Order: sequence, then structure tokens, then C-alpha cells
Amino acid sequence: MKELATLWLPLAVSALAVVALLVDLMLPVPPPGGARSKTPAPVVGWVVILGLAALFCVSFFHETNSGTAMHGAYRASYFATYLQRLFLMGGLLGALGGLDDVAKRTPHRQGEFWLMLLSSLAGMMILPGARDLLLIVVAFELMGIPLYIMAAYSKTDAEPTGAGVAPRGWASEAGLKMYLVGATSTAITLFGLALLTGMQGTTKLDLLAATPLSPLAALGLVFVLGGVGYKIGMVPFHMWVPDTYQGASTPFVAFLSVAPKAAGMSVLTSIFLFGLGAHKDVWLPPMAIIAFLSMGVGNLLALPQTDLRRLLGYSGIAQMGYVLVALAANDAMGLGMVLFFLTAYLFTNLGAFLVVHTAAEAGGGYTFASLSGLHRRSPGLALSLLMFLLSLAGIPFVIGFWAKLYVFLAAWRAGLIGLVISGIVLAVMGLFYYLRVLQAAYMTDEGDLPTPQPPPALQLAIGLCVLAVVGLGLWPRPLIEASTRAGVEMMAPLQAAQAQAAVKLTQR
Amino acid sequence: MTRPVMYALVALWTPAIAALALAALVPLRKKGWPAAAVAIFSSLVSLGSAIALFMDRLHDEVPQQLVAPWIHAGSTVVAEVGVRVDGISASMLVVVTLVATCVQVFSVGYMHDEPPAAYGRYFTLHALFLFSMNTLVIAPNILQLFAGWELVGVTSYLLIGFYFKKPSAARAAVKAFWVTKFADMGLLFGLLVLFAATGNFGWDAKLSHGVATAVTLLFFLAVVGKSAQFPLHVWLPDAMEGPTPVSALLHAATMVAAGVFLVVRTNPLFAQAPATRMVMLGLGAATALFAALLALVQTDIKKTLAYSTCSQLGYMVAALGAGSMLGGFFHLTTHAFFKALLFLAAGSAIHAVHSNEITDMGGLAKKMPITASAFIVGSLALAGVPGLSGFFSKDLVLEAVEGQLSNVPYAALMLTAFLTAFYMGKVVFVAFFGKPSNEKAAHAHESGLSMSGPLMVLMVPTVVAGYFGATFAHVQGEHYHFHFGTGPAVASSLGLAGIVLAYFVYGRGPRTEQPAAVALVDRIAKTRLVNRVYEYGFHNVTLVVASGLAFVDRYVVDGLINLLGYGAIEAGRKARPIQSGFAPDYVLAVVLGVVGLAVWAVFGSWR
Amino acid sequence: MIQSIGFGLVALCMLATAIMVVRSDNLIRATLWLGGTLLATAGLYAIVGASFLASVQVLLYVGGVMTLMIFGVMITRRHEGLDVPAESTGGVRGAIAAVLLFVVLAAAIDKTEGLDVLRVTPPTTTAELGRALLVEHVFAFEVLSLLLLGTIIGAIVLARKRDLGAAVRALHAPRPAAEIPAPPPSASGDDDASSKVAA
Amino acid sequence: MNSHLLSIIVAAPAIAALIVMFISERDGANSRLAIRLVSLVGAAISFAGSLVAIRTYDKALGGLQRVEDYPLIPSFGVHVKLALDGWGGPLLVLTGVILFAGVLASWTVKTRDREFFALLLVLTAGVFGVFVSQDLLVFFLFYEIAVLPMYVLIGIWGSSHKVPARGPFKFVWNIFDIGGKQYAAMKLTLMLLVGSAAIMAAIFVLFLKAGGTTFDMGVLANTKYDRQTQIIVFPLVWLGFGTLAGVFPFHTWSPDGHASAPTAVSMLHAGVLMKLGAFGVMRVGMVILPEGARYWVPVVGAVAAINVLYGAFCAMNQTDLKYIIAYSSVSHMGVVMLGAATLTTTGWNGAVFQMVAHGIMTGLFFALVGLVYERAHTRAILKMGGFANVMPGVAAFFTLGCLSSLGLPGTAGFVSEFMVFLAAWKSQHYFWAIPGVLGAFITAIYVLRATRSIFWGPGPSHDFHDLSDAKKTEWGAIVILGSCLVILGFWPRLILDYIDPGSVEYLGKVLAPVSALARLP
Amino acid sequence: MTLSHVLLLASALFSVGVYGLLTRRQVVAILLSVELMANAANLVFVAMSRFRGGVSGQIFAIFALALTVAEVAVGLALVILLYRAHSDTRVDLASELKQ
Repeated sequence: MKELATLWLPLAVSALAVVALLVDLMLPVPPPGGARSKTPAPVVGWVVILGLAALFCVSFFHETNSGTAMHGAYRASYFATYLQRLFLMGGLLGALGGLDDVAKRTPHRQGEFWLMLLSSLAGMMILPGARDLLLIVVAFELMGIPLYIMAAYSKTDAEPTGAGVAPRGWASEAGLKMYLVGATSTAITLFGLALLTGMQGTTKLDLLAATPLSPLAALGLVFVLGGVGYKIGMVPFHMWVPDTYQGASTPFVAFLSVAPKAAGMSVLTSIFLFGLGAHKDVWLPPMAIIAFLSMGVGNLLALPQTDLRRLLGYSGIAQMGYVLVALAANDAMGLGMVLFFLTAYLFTNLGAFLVVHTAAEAGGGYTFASLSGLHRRSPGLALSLLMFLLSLAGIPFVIGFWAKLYVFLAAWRAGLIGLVISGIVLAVMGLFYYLRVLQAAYMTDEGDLPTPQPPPALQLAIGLCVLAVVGLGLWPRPLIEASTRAGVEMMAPLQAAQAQAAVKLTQR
Repeated sequence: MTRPVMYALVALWTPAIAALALAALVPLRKKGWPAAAVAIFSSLVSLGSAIALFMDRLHDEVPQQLVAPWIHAGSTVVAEVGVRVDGISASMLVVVTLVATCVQVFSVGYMHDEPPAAYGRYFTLHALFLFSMNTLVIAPNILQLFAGWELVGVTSYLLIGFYFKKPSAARAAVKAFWVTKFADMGLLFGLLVLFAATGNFGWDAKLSHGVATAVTLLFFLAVVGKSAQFPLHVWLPDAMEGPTPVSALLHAATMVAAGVFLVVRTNPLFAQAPATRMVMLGLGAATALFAALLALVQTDIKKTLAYSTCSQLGYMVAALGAGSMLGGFFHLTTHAFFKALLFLAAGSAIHAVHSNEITDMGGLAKKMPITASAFIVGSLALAGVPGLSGFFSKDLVLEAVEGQLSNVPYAALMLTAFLTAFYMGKVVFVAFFGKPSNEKAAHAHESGLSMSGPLMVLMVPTVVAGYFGATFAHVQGEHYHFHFGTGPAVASSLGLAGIVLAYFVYGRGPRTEQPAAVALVDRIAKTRLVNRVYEYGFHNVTLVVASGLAFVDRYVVDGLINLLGYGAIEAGRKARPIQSGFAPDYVLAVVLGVVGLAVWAVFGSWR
Repeated sequence: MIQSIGFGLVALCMLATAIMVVRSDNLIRATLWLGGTLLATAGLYAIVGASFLASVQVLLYVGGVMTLMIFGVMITRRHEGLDVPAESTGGVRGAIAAVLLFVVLAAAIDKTEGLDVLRVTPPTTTAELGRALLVEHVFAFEVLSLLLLGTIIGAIVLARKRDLGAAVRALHAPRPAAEIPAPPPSASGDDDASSKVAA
Repeated sequence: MNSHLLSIIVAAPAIAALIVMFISERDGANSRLAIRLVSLVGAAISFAGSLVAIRTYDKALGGLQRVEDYPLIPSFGVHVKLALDGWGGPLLVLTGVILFAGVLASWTVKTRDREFFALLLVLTAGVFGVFVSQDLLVFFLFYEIAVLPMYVLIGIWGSSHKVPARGPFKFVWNIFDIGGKQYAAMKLTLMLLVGSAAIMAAIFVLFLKAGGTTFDMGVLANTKYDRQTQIIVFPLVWLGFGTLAGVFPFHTWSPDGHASAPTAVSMLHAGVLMKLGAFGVMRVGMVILPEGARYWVPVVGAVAAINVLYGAFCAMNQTDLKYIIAYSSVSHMGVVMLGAATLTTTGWNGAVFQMVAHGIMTGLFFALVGLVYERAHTRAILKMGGFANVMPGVAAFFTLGCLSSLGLPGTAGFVSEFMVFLAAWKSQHYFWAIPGVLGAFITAIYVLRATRSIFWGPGPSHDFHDLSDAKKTEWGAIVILGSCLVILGFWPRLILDYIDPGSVEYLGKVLAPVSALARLP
Repeated sequence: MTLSHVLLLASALFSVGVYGLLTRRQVVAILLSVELMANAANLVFVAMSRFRGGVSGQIFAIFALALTVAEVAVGLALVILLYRAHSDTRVDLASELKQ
């Protein structure tokens, strides 16, 4: 029972999934044929939202920061709690943002969507505490497979199409591409894990570093890096990202672009920092190269984009490059700043996608033109977009500034100077396209698009994001202290152990 | 604070307050006549305190000064401002305030037709000028002198450009400022060198020979510009575009003399640099002769006087070069009086006939007796006719120059004396005698009291100043005793000869053609060689460099930055097709990425 | 020795069938070849003494996956018999990548010491496996069940085509001649949307 | 109240901006007036506060006074530590003056005035923050806040006058349909942020090499960094901040940016923001990295000398009024950097004085240019002429600005330029003074040419029918700035007395023998 | 027969799978190739477990098997969607989203 208490957050999310399913089943089934034109109310969606909100709040009153469960497969920690809250918040915001879109686009299969979301979320909730590679893989798939389904969920193009124009199967294509790359990555991950666990003789993270790495194990390790990197959208495993972002329904993409990435980062952290931090010399150079490539390719390819979703997709690739830079620092501060950055990124990117979605819904599609005159049509929305863009670009007094600053500082401190310098330069380059979006929203006023009228849930989601981005930007202290605490908690014992091992090695 | 210092401060600040009040109280200025009243009142107060100061100096020879730190760096005072009261500043102050007061009073009548706003602006600038000039005159160090020096330059610029609607006036103003500003760089560099050597801006430092020469040469460059010496004299004739009273005050009596005053003031430095003094002597004499020749061929009465000013400044510079501080300074003083008188008289005549050309005048002596007599007295003084002030001071100059540099400058100055008398004679005979050349000249009449009054006032020092040479010298702490030797005799005879010759050439009715010698000079003068050199330099060097650099800025510096942006964006565009939309390509990227990673894992140097 | 011969045979089978899977021109046949590969794998499991795995492989994998695959092929064909082309292009590209990958893998195996073990550990009992599965890894097992539940529901929601009748009615509904021909109902990805049109 | 004066100065514009954002625009003229009044009050509070701050600064005591310390992220050593030093006072007052005048000068902004004033105030809050920050990271934070709003301000309210991309690669910008002000805004922002990137890298090194516990600039300045580090990091700081100070060859954002910016923005940008760059080089680069500074000053000074002359020559070739002023800013900022490079008290006094003097002067210039442009609808000086007939006041103040810019005694420009030239001549690189003085002469040529062709000559042609002299609030702006120029010119000690202790103290750190510095881990 | 032989076999199988993955144009055929790769991974799991001891490899293999099946199910659902949109299941039909 005590073990279950340790696991209560993941279990609660799973339970919520079941509840959602049951509620959906209890809803009256619309009669076949005629009377289906009326859109059913998003009941399940609200259940999910309220449930997630409640869980998020309760998680502050009932923190389980220690204890292991399930034969050491799961270990609670502040690190895990931090990330779990992050996922809950991501799920909550994603649900708020997607509520009306789901109800509008797929009115008669809403319940299943929320089930998928919660399944995915349940997978995420397990990941940060999982201490067994087997559990990690299963939870990772639990998170991943529903995402394919959600990506293809609306089946058609997210863009409203005119009369007589064939609805394009963009959502299907988005799902399919994500799936094909994802399935490949899964196979690669499994193959790598087979080599790694086989050579190391264990699936337990804590024992993984006990044996020196053989070339085969190292090969397995980098296979895992590649396989997990797909979910984060690291270059060169990123190519599904822009296509899926463009094709899938945008509120879902808002969720997809932040929460699974954070989860992926958590997996990378678990395997590489907690598991194999002692063998840093194996994975650091590839990770550094991948970080550089992600920053470079992401920023470079975002420059000429004309579709806002693709632009944000590439920008997300670059942002993950920054996180990898901090991850590569492989120390307490680095980990803390990874968490901090992921938090900042969650609010920022989610908010940006939701604003773009809201503007596009009012007309003009997801092009720059849809933002034309936004400052006049909806000053609040434009201001929110401004805040998100500033945060993405890393400009002061919004949270993104601190995130980028500390990510780079942590990496610099760890000696990754070349990486940081290239990161800073590429970040400045990236400013170009953020400014272009800003320009579209604030400096053009052509055409006569209607005023965007986001539904209340969407407004709430955007409002929460703005509040977080600005509020935490002005007063980052609690968040920084929390993330640092999480980082120190996990990394300090490891570093001490590694230092001890090094001393032993020299004594020998 | 001692009494003399207080006089000096009053003399300094009264015009300053007047200028400030006129600048700030817009309605007062825009109304016109109150501005004149305020300015003239301030000048009178200034004049009064100047005279009081001068009187004080007659008894007290110990210089006094009051300074306050102006710029400091740490505990070191870099620069001070304040007033210095001694013979030189007291004498100069009297000259400046007296002429300024006369000119301002004269202007009340002369500028009468201007609209009230312009009228007010005119007097505001006059008050500002007086303040600036006083700043220069009573400066306790060369830095403050430089400050005043620049300020008078600016007021000169603004007053030359008073009729700013006339493009020629606008050009002349800017030209005057550029030329003097160019020369002022010499003074600035001189200050830098001086400060580097001594750590202050005083003029009584003992310098090494090299430094002294460098400093004084640099100073002299500024003098050449300000006092319109060859080859930087080009701005002065153009500056006649300004109102005539302005020409009288700034471009004849006081501002242009500031250069000479600088040398007088910093005489201790110049005394240490014989090489510089030789340059001054040569250049001064050359300018005197050169300008006199050019004055010969002018038909514009103001331009004649302008070249004459150049020429007389050449005298002063030559005297200073010859080592006679007193000679230069005394000639400055007398010249200020008679040249101001000449200009004002010319202004009166111009006011009457609405033309600057002497050929448009004629016979004015009968119509305008006061003006004519003033002009004639001034001309005689300028020509060095014995008994008038110019005679004494010019004599002092010649005496100093005599025997220097194989007597070449001496001869040149003698010749200049002759030419001076000749061209002044020409002006007098053509403009004031004979028959009126046109309707306007025929109906000219004497100007009102505000104009004729100052003429009469100025006639007094023009006549008598020479007799106060001893007093003047006494105030400077020097001695002066006039004795009628060969030099004065020759000079005054040459002067008389010039007048006589002028009578024979010009005094007997209008001429259609010039004497051959004059015509030759005229043809040379019309080439405007010096001006053209400058214009060529400006258009073909400065502007070419500027456009070259601007091109570099546009196309190279900025171009490179655009290239960077271009490179990044174009790279992004070129890379786009990699994202082909074809899923197997994406998978290929994954596989190749994994293979790359695997290569590192297997063959990498991590062990 | 016998083991080695057996291994050799099975390996040969496995590779041959695998190559047929990726090279066969007929999709149905390729699917069947995959069955061969999986069976050969099961045989190999048996040879190395993982008998439980071998049976699971045969039952679940060969049975389940094969059926699913053939079902998938058939449902996406309009009665063209068994002659379903499985196009492939870019053979050189693929071959280069595959060979590169193999070379790296082989090099890693070559460079790693201690892989020339002949000894096969005593056969694992099913009970042992069961204990590991349901005790040690029970949480993962539970998570897996959630995963399978979610997947099945998700796959059904994606694949099902609700209210086909309405869509067909929409196709045959009278419409203005000038209008661009409406897309076939099957192309309309969102059944709900098309049903709305019908209503 | 009194003990939080600096925070009030910094916060007042920010709070005013916030209030402005919430004023409803629906109320027509009333709300327009309210927006302006709130902005003006915010500006006035800061201005008054800065005057109080400077008046109560004990110049005999020197050093940091009015220290306020609010921990922001204490675990990483980030404190919002505000304090006034000798340099801060005059620069605060400068900012206050320019902001006040800027609000007055933009009284007639027509479109989207709410956002305009809010951004203007936010920008100024950043500037105030930089001048009083004693924590390097907060310094940088404020710096960024000051730089960024410029993009929007230029992009939206910039002149519709075409500022075309230039050079052989201009077509690039056309591809993206970024012409005119957007081009200028983008270039400005990107170049300045590249500079910020360099600064950020430098901050990392400074922070980590000092032990990684604090960003306090006082502590960092007492840290002995090894020579190698200093030599590597100093150029980063110099070029990073220098980009904003218009250091050649990273100045090209300045002409385009200033030319397309609206009046008040040009005033603030050229008047105050460019000073942030020079201030940063001196306050961060030279004080914290003395050895690096000593190593690099020959280059810094040489580049500054190039700046002076190069900017002046480029200005001479322009026919667009704003370009002239913008290039003249490049030239004058060269004087600031030249003064800084002399590493003498006189030079540093001159440099800081020049920041103030040039700030006021260029603020005046841009205010006037804005007036002229608003009425004439062109900035091509060759098309103008005789404007003095209809706008005598503007002409007079423009002339005053010109005179200050060419270093006329009696104006603030002379004091600073003279100090700088004096220091340059006395430094080891006396030849630096030569381009400096020449630059002043070239300045005389081009400013007077411009004055002549705009204001002098026969009356304005018929193309200009709505010319008129300055009006109510506009007078306020130009009279304040103009009189500051003259007052400071005549009595420089009004601010020199405050600058001086700052220079002495900081220079002491730069020139102190190595052994005298405390050694920190 | 040693472990390295089995591993070589698995590697070969994996590489063949990759070859198919890259060359096949029918989505179902691609899924088959992915199955080959997953199968290779399973082979490694089992072989490692049997040659080096421990049961976790085999457990892992069982889980991997289940995961693969789940993935195939979703994959086929997506294939059906593709077919509905284009009446065919060639992967290049799904290439509207690009650049």
C-alpha cells in the first residue's frame, strides 16, 4: 500500500483515464441518422480538465519525494515530482486549449481523444521516476503510441477548406509520418537497449554504470540516444516535426510540442545522467554534436518558413538544442537548468501555438497574413503573442530570458564553451524569424480579417501561459530554486560517487 | 574682489545679461526697439566700466585677476575661467566697448527699415558679440581667450549671415566660419601642445625653443585666419555681405583684430620664438602689400575698406613680428577707431544711395557734410597724414620693422603706405567729390542723428588718439616717445604723394578706363586664384574623400553585414528541399544519424 | 556441433526469408516470407534454449502479426486477388545505408571482447520467467496493459468508418452541375464532417 | 521613500507604461490626453528623482551611495543592487531630460499612441536601470530591456520614408518583403543582439572566474582575473557594448535606424541608448578588466579616432537630414570612446561629459529634425531652403545644436571634446587627437552646410505650404534641451563635479598596480 | 555457435530490415521491414539472456513483442486512413507536407 502511495500521481492519472472512459460510456449515444447535427457538449473534456487541475493542486499538498516502489522499478523524488507537475500542467493547458477544437472537429468521438491524452500523460507521469529500462521503454511507448493516434485524430486537414475543395488528408499524413519515423526509432531503441542491457547485464539504471562499457554497449547506448532523440526532435531525427506540426490539429500540436519533449528529456536524463553519467566521455561528444546540429538546423530552416506551425516546429527543434547543451553539462546546475528551461518552454511554446491557432481560426490560415492587424483586432492576443515570442527569443523580463541565460551559463560552467558560443550566435540568428512573426502581428494591417474570438477555455489557457511567462520572468526565484533543488537532489550523490570513483582510480 | 576686477566683471556681464534677456524674453526681442535700447544700455554700462578700469590702470600697474576652476580632473585643475585686469586688457576693453557702443547707436538708424523681429535679433547678436569679445579680452588664460575667440567667430558668422535670405550672404557667412574654424585648429593644437608642456594655459611659461616655436606657429595659424592674413584672407571681403555696422565693428575694428590681440596677449611666448616672429614679419608685410594692391582695384566701397583692413592688419602682424608689441597694439587701437569711422561713414553713404559701388555715388560731400568729413578724416588717418592718429601708430610700426630682414618688409610697408593713400584718395574723390552719378546720389541727404552722432564721436579719437601714445604705452608698462625721424617723414610724404596722385587720376571727373598699372592688378585680381585653390580643394579633395568613404560605408561595411544576413537566409532557403515530404527520406536521415553515432561509438576515441 | 549446424541452417533460413521479405515483388508473398523469418527466429530461440519465447513467438507473433498484416493488405485493396505489387525504389541508397550499418555493427561485435562464449546457460524455466514478469516487472506489465487498451481503442477510432450510409447518400445527393465534383466519401477523412454534410 | 529613490526612478516609467496600457482608447480626445499626461508624470517623477539623487550625492565622499539591494535569485548571486556612483547621477539626469523632452516632442503622435508611449517608457526604465545597476546580470537585463523596444518603435512608428536596403545584397531583404523601416529595425535589433551575445559570453566568464557566486560589479572589479582571460574577454565587452556605441565597423545600424525611427525614439536612441554602449565599455569592460583594457586601448583609441573622422566624412556626403545627424552621432560617439581609451581622469571625465553633452545635443537635433520633417514632409536637405523665414525658432535652436556639435566654446560640446582631445594629446597616443580635432572641423563643414541649405536662402518654395514654427509642447522639448546645452557649456562643473569622483575611483582600479588588488579564488 | 555469431545474425537481420525500410514504397511493406528490425532486437535480447545469464533479456523480449504488436495495430489504422484519402497505400502519396 505504501508503494502505491509512492506511485499515487501516475496511478491517479491512469485512474482519471478510466474515469474519462466511463463518463464517455455513460453519455447518451446519439441516435443513428438524422439528429446528429447538434454538437455534443465537451463533457469528458471538462472532466479531464478538472481532474488534471485537481491533481496539479493536490500535488503541492501531498508531495511524495522519496521512497521506491515495485521492486525498485520506480523511485519517487523531487525531480520526479517536479516533472510530473510539469506534465500535469502541460496536459491541463493542452486540454484547455484543445477542448473546443476537439468538440468542433470530431464531435462524436471526443471521449476517445481524452482517453488518448490521458494515456499519453500517464506514460509521462511514470517516466521521471522509472529506474528500470524496461519500465522506461514501456512507459515511453505508452506516451508515444497515443500521440500517433491523436496526431491523425481529425483525419483531415486542420485548415478550414472552402466548398467543393477536397479535404486534404493532412492529419493522416501527419500521423503517418510521425508513426513511420517513430516506429523506426522504436526498433532502433529496442535494438540498442538489447545490446546495452545485454552487455551490462542489467536493466536497472543504478547498476548500469557498474560495468565498463564495451564498444557494443556503447553502440547500444548511441542507438538509444538516436531512438529517444526522435521524440525530442533532435537533428537528424527531427524530420517528422515540421510536417506533423503542420498537419495535425494545432491545439494538439501545442501539447505535442512541449510535454512529450519534456518527457523525452526526462528519459535522456535518466539514462545518460543517472544511469551512465560516469561514462560521459562516450555520449557527450555525440550529444554535443547533436545539440549543435539541432540549434543550427532548427534556426536555419526556420528562417524561410511561411507557415507559422512549421516555423514554430523548427524553432522548437532549435530550442531543444539549447536544452541538450545544458544536459550535456552533466551536473546539478545543468540538470536544474534543463528543468527550468523545459518549464519555461512549456508555457511559452504552448501559448504561442494556441495564439497562432486562435488567430488562424479567425481567418487567413496559418500564414503570416493571419496575424495581420492582430494588434488592432485583438490587442490582448497580440500582446500575448509578443510575450511568447520574446520568451522564445530569450529577451528579458519574460521567462525565456532566464531560461536561455541559465542554460548557457550552466553549460559554460561545465566547460562546453564552444557549444555555448555557437548556441548564442545561432540564437541571435533565430531572432530574425521571431521578429518576423512579431512584425506580422504588430506592423502590418492589411485585409480585413474578423476579430478572433477564442472560446473561454482557450482564453484561459492562453491567459495562464501569459501569466506564467511574465510572472515567472519578473520573479523567477521560486522556479529557479525548485529546479535547482531537483537538479541537486539527483546529481549531487552521483557526482560525489563519481568523484569517489575517480579518486579510487587514481589511487589504484 | 577688488574694484578693478569688479569693473571688469561688470563690463563682461552686462552685455551677457542683455544678450540672455533678449534671447529669453521673446516679446522684448520681437518688438524691435526695446532690444536696441537694452543692447545699447548694456554697451554703455560696459563702456563706462571699461573707462573706469582704464583710469584705474593709469595708477595701478599690478595685474589683478580673479579665477575659478572650470574643468578639473581629480585634484588637478585643468582649466580656469575668470578675469584678468592689466594694461592690455583694459586698453583693449575700452577700444572694444567704445567702438561697439558707437556702432550700436549708429545701427539704430541704419537698420531702421528692418522688420522688428530682425531688428531685435540684430541687437541681440550685438550684445552677444560684445560679451564674447569681452570674454576674449579679459581672459586670464589662453583657453578662455580661445573660448571668446570662437564665440566671436560665431557671432561673426551669424551677423554676416544676417540677411540670410540672400544666398550670397549665406555663402559668405559659412565661408567665413569655415576658414576661421580651419585656422582655429591651430590655436586648439597650440593649446594642446602648450598644456602638454606646461600643464596650464597661461602665457608666461618658459618653454624650450622647439616647443615655443611649435606653439607660436600653431597660434599664428589661428591669427592668420582670424586676422585675415594671406592666404586665409579670402573670407574677409566676402564678409562684407553683412550689414555695414557689423563690418565696422567686427570686420574692421575688433574681431579681426583679435588675432593681433592674441599675439599681444601671448607676447611672452612669442618672444621666445624668433623663428615664428620672422614668419610673422614676412607674412604681415606681404599681406599688407598684397591686400593694398587688391584694394586698389575694388569699386565696392566696403570691399575696398575690407582689403584695406587686411592690409592694415598686415602692418600690425609685421610690427609684432618685428618684436614691437607696442607698435602692433597701438596701431590696432588707432586702426579700430579710424576704420570703424570709415566703415560707418561708408555705411551712412550707402544708406543714402542704396548702393555699395563708389561709381554710384559722387558729389556726396555737399549733400552729406558730416559723413563726408568723417570719411575724409578717417581716410587721412589711414593714409598716415601727419597729426592724425594713423600717422603715429604707423610710424611706430615702420620704426620697428626698419632694418629687419634686409629691409624688404620695410620697403613693402612703405609702398603699402603709398598705395593706401592712393586707393583711399580714389574712394574719396570718386564718391564724395565730382558730380552725382545718378538720381539717388543726387537726392542723397545727411543721415539722422543716430548715425551722424557716432561718426562725430569717433572722429575725436581718430584725430587725437595719436597724442595719447605715451599714456597708452604707460598703461602697457612700456615707454613711448615720439620723435619725427626719417621714417615718418618718408612715410607721410609717400602718403601725401598717394593722395595727390589719386587726385590727378580720379579727382578730375569720371574716368572710363583705369591706369595701366591698376588694370593689370585688376586682371590678376579677377582670376581669384586663392579662392579657386580653396574651392578646388574643397570640391575635389574633401568632398571626394567624403563620397568615397560614404560609398565604402554603404557598399562595403554595410554590404558585408547584409551579406551575412543573406548568407543565413539563403542557406535556409537552399536547405529547405532536404525536407522533401517523402517519409523514406526522413527514415534515411534517422538511419544515417544512427550510423554516424554508431561510428563514433565504435571507432571513437572515448576510451 | 549439431547445435552449430542447426544454427547455420536456421540462420540461413532467416536471412534468406528476410531478404525475400524486402525484395519480393508481391506484397502478400512478402508478408508470408516474414512469417518464415519469424518462424526461423522461433527455431533459433529453441536452439538457444528459450523455449517459452519460442512458443510465444510462434503463437503471438507469427499468428498475431501475420494475420494483422495480411488483413491490412487485404483491406486496402479492391479485390485484385493476391497479386499486390510491393513497389521498391532507391535500392542502391538503401543497400549502401544497410551495408554501412552492418559494417559498423560487425565491427563493434568484432571489437568487443568476451562475446565468443559457447556456454548456453541452463534453460530458463517458465516459472522463472513468470516470476520475473509478474513480480519484478509487474508495474511494467500493468503499464503495458494500459498501453494495449489505449492502442486498441485508438486504432479502432481511427480505422472505423462510422455511418457509411450517410456518406454514400451524400455522394449521390443531387448537386449543382457547376460545382466541382465532390470528393469521394472515402477520401473524406472525417466521417463526422461528411455526415454533417449529409444531415 | 527617500531610501528607495533609485527604485522609484527606475520603476516610475515602467509603472506609467503599465497604466498607459490600461487606459481605454474609446474615450477619444480625453484618453489621448490621459495617455500623454500619465507618461509625462512618469517621466517627470523620474526626472525629478534623478535631480534629487544628484543633488544629494555626496561628491566629497564619492563611491556608491544610496545602495539598494533586493535579492532576485540569491542562490545564483543575482541581486537587484541599485546604487548611485559619480557617473550615474549625470547620466540619470540626462535620461530624465531626454525622456521628458521626448514625451513632449511626441505629443502629436497620431497612430496607436497608447502602445507608443508604453514602449517609450519601458525603454527608458531599462536605461535608468542600466545606469544605477551594480549587479552585472541585472545591468545586462536592463540593457536588453532598453534595446529591444526599439524594434517595435521603429517598425511601427518609423517614418514611412523608404530606407532601402543597400549594398550588393539588398535583394535579400526584398525577397522577404522587408523594406524601409522594417529593414532598418531588423538590422538594428539583430546587430545589437549580436553584441549582446558577446556581452553574455563575457558575463559568463567574469562570473565563473570570480567564483560563480555573485554578479556584484564591485566584487567582480576587485577580482583579479588572469591576464589571458582579460585579454580575451575585453574585446567581447568592447565590441558587444561598442556595437550600441556605434564603434566602427559595427555602426551601420545607426544611420538606417535613426533615419527611420520616430522623433522621440531617435532622441532616446541617439541621445541615451548609444551612451549605454559606451557606458558599458567603460563601466564593465575597463573597470572590471583593467589589464585587458590596458592591453587593448591602443586599438580602442585608434578605432575611436577612425570613428570620429569616418563618421564626419560620411555625414558630409549625406543629403538626408536624419542621415546627417545619425552619422554625426557615430562621429561623436567616437569622441566618447576616444576619451575612454586615454585612460586618464581628464579623458574619462571628457568621455562621460561627452555622453551627456552629445545626448542633449543629439536629442535636440532629432527633436528639431522631427519638427521639420513633420511640416516639410521631406528630409532631403537639397529640396529645402529658407525655412528660417517661417520657423525662426527652430532655425535658432538648430543652429545652437550645430554649434555644440562642432565643439563651440560656451556649449557643452566644447567642454567634453576639449577634455578628450587634451587627454588624448597627453596620453601615449598623442596622434589620436589629430583626427579628433580634424573631425570637429569636418563637423563644422557639414552641419553648417546643412543649416544653410535648410534654413537660409530665399524663402521656402511653394511645395512647402504647412510650415510653421514649433508649437506649445514642442517648445518645451527644445527649450529644455537647448538651455541645458548652454548652461553646461558655461558651467560644466554642474555635472563635472559628480563625474569626477567616479572617474577617479574607477580609473584608480584600472591603473592600480596588480599587487594592490585583493585576490579572490 | 557463439554469442558473436548470433549477434552477427541479428545485425544482418537488422540491416536487411533497414534496407527494406529505405526501399519499400508500400506502407505495409515498410511495416514488414520494421518488424524485421524489431525481430532482430528480440533476437539480441534472447541471445544475450541465454548466453550471458539473467532472465531480464527474455522478459524484455516479451515486452518488446507486445509493444511491436501494438505499434503495428496503430500502423495499420494509419494505413487505412491513407487508403481512404488516396485509394492507395503508397507512402509517397503522403508527401503534401514538406519543406
